[in-house]
Amino acid sequence: MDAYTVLIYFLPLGALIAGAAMFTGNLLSIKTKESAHKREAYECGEVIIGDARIQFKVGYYLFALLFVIFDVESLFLFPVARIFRGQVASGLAPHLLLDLAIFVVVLSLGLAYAWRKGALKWD
Amino acid sequence: MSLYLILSILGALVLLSSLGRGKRLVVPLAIAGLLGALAVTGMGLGLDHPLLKGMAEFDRYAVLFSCLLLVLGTLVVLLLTNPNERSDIPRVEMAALLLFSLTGGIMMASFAHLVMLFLGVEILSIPLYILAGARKRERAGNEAALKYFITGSFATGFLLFGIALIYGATGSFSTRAIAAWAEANPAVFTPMFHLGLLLMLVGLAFKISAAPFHFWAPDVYEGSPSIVTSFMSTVVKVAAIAAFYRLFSEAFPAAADAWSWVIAAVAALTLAVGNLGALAQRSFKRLMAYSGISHAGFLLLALLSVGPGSAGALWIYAAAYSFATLIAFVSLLAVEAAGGGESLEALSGLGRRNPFLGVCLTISMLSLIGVPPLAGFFGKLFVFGNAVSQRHVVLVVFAVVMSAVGMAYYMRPIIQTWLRPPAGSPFQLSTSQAWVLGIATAFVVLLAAAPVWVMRFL
Amino acid sequence: MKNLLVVLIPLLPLLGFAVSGLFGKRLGKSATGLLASGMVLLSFLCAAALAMLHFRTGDSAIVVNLFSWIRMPGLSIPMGLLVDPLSLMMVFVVTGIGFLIHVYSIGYMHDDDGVARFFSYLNLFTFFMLVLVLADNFAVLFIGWEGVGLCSYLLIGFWFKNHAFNGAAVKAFVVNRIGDAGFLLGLFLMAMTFGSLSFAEVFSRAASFGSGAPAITLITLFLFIGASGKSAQIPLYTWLPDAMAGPTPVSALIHAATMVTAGVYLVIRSNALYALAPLTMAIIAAVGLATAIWAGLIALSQRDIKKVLAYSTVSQLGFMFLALGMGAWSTGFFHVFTHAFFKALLFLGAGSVIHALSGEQDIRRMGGLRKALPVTYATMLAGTLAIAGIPPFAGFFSKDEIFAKVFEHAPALWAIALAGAFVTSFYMFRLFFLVFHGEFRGDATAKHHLHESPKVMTAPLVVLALGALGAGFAGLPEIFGAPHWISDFLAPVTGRGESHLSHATEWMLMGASVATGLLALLFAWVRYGVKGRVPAEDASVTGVARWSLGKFFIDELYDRAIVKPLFRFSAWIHDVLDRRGLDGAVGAIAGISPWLGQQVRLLQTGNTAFYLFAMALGVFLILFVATLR
Amino acid sequence: MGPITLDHYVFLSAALFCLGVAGVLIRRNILVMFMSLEIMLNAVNLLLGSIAAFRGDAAGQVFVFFIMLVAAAEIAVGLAVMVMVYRNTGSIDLKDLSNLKW
Repeated sequence: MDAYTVLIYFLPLGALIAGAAMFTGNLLSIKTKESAHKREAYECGEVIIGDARIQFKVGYYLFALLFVIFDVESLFLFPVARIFRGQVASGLAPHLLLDLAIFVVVLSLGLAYAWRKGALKWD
Repeated sequence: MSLYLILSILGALVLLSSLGRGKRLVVPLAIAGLLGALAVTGMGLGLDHPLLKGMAEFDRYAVLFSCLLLVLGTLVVLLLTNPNERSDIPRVEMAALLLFSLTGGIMMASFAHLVMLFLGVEILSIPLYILAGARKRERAGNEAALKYFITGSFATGFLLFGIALIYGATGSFSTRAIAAWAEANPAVFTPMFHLGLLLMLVGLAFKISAAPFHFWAPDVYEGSPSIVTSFMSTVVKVAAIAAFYRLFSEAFPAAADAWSWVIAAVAALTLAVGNLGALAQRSFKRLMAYSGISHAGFLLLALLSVGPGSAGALWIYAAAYSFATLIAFVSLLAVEAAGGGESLEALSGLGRRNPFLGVCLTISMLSLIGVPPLAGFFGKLFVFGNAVSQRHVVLVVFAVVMSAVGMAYYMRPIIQTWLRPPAGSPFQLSTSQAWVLGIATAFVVLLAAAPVWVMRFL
Repeated sequence: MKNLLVVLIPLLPLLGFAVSGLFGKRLGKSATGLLASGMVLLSFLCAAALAMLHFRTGDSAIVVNLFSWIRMPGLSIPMGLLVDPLSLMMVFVVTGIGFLIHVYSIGYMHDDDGVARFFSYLNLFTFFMLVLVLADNFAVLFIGWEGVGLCSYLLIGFWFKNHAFNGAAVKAFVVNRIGDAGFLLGLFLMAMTFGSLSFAEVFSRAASFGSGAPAITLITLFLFIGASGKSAQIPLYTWLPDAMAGPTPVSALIHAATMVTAGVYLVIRSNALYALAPLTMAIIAAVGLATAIWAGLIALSQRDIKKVLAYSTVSQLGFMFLALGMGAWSTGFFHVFTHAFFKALLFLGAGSVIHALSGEQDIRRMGGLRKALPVTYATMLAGTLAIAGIPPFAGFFSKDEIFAKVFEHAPALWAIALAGAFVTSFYMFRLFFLVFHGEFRGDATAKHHLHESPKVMTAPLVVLALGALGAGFAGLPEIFGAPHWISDFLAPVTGRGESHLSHATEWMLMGASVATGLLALLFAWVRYGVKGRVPAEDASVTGVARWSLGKFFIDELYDRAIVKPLFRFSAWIHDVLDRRGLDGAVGAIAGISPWLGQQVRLLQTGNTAFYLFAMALGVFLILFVATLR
Repeated sequence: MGPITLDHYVFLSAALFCLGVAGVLIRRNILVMFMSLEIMLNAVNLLLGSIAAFRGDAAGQVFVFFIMLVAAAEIAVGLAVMVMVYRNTGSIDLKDLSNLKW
């Protein structure tokens, strides 16, 4: 039995279990009329306060955007980590460190720019 | 030190200097830097040296196109110093963004590896998405930026998928390795290779605004500030066609059967759409957008006839087109600054309001028509000549007829300039505008002497 | 010395253009006019000096290479000027008649604001025309070719000041550019076939191809497409009548005497190629004859004095091409030469009439002007007699020579051409009698205003009238025993055409064509001179009721059997075929392209979703077709 | 059923790519369109990654890094543009932005 055959068994089985759960729930539960309360989001029984769809401050997006970019930049550190041991063994560690330093400096220049432009101020 | 480094450091310097004092010196600094870069490139330093472990190569083709891009970029940055220029982004930042974009363009002219092509395309485009919307509070600018962004990213998606498929088929991103693979397997192009080739073609066709991937161009050109539009219609188009030609002549010459028919069809459609569309325009800016589309069609003809001399023909055509187009946009900027709008009527009596501008604009339009002995004529001569020698006679006949249609709309600015009563009082050009006009016009006139030199250099 | 003179010929008008363009405002109206005319006169004198210095000794050509223009492997094009008998004659026509028209314009444009601009354009035109005729290779010729086109558009649009740039002008551009496209393709093919564009090299290399070689036939056909665009031949003639919107001196200079003959010049210049392409020659003859008849028929019913002359120009150009189609190069040129005189004269005379009537161009509002405009009357008479081919006026000799050549090659065509000559003579005398005889038909204020034009305008008329009278003697028929001066002079370029007709036949042909001209004169005289008919009546059917038997029975018979049907036919051609048919068909690209442009424009909906969809559709189509292949 | 081959990955990523294209074409909400664009790019990433894995060649995987990085920068600009548009027009529906035309 290879990987796909399992899938064929699982699909109907999964559907059956989920369907059965909903069906028994429907049998057992108490029926109430439609009401505003019933259509509310379920927050563990607490009465909800306000709408879930609120506007965020635009500053939030700025933070998010900056975070995403700098976060993704760090991707480039992974390949370096992968070859680090080999480079050190062949005595190229200083070169590598220098390259990394330049990379980080460029990144921090970007951050400094954003900072000076006031992108990091919350209000 | 490579051109990439010079330009990106220059861009970063300009950007960071916007934080400190002495902003006034920044743009002159950028121009000086660009001229230095031009000198370095023009002297052929670093010629034929593989860069970045062979991912890029400054061969003669790359040097020639880089010089063209640098000159065009310098002229556009020079225009930025015009005191009347209005935008919501500080001028210094605009200059930095233009420099970054230019770096991308030069990468596109010199890549030898598809990663560099992709990075070039993106570095070229991303600053432009910002610049297109430089006037933040104008809805037209917003719309232009958003349209450019969405259609541009969509096209990038196709380009990337194409690259991935080519990689899957050939196992490499290097143009040489791809060409070697295609040569070694001439008969059995796998569907993967074929599909990848065509998708890459689509992605690049978008960048040069070839039909049916041209729809963004008129809207984006119209909505962006004119100075940004001048950059888009010159530097971006030259970079895109340079990359297009470089890719197809270096990586896929052996697969010509698989793509030449597509280029032929796209070129014909582009010629029709560009020329006919321009005929119906009332705004000079939109007219130039359609003119850009139509010239993309002519440029594709050069691509169709890859062979000895075709790269030179492409360069001459691209240079002739972009200098003439730059003149048109400077005229537009000057007229806008003098209180006119973007309509053709705003050019009325320009010849009497500012004779120098009128003469330059007329020369530019005549060159775009292809009147000898201006540069545009030689562009057409060589491009058509090459295409005829490659037996694309029907397409050339069609192109010639379409350039006949082109005459009808390029004459309209000339008629407005000389035969209509002035739309306003005489006005002065700003110093930078006068310089840019003078230099660009000199190129349009003097490039007539260049063909020999270019052909010999390549 | 000689080289300097050659260079000066085109350079002087260019200088005039620069000066009057830059300083015209400061110089004032009359000074600009004098300067512009003076420059053209000077270049005429240079040409004359050159002729004295050089051509008396019997040498054939001077070549001046200014600089090397394009130099690349396989093709090098010098910027060269060539003076040989053919180009020298053309220079004389361009500068001589051009000078007279410049002088005339001083008076004609006197009240216009844009005088300086006007003269600078005229001088620029003269420069390009001289470049065209002096070129020593096809590329330089093409510069002049495009340049005169450009100036022609600038001058047509001269009075379009406040009108939108309309569809008709777009049409004129596109129609002309179809011709130019043909020319350009011809050039490409030529460069590919012969590896050169210089006249001497192309012609000598062509000789080795032999008669009827497909490459040569194709090249000559393409060049002829170019020629028929510039010289307004079927089917590309429709732009010329529209071009009459420009000032009248422009119509005289560009659209009658010089630019429109550039196509004829091109064919004569390339006679070495055409002689090798019998098929093309046959096509040229057919197109020329058809145009001659066709345009003549349309001219019959025109009411605008300049439109009549415009169609008559198209028709005369047709006769020239007919001659070229017979291989009679010098004959074709002879007609170019005489036509330049009398057609410039007719246009300038018309201009004088229009000037007198303050801009009125409708011949129905003219009449009886001979008393008010005596000089114009007399000179117009000379012009009309010349174009009608009445001896001893210039048109007689050149037309007779064409007819003799046609008769020699194809008697059937001769008969048709003779009918064309009849039509020519008739519509010209119709115009003449309607304008100058009878009673004045305009209103009282116009009548009060009538005046002869100033001397500066009438003097060129008189000179041109002398030309229209005497130019023909430059090419006397062989039977008169005198030397055929034009044919002898051009012999180094065109070769010498031999006539095989007997003297009796020649006398007969001459008699026939004179009789035809006179007969048409007579009919026109009876109809418009004696009976005083006005075109409006002809068109109305009620006129039939007033016919009565017994008055002029023959006249009525002629009227019913020939004239009426002819007029109807003419009106029909004009309305149905010309306006809707041919014009529509030629304008297939021209007319349809604005419409297509509109469609392309509307496709740009502004909706990004549609743009994305179009892109995706494009990708899909490309991939779909790729799988089919 | 045999082992999972490269072809399976190619088809999977092609399907993903088509889904992304379809999303861009169908949806009018700019934000959702951005997401669809990301799906297209991720399809490419998947393809490159799997090709690299099957060929034992790191180049494809490094390319993925570049794509991710550039995509992040690109989408950051895109979101900024969107915020700018929203501030001016109060809408992120593409239909509302069709004033530039003809």
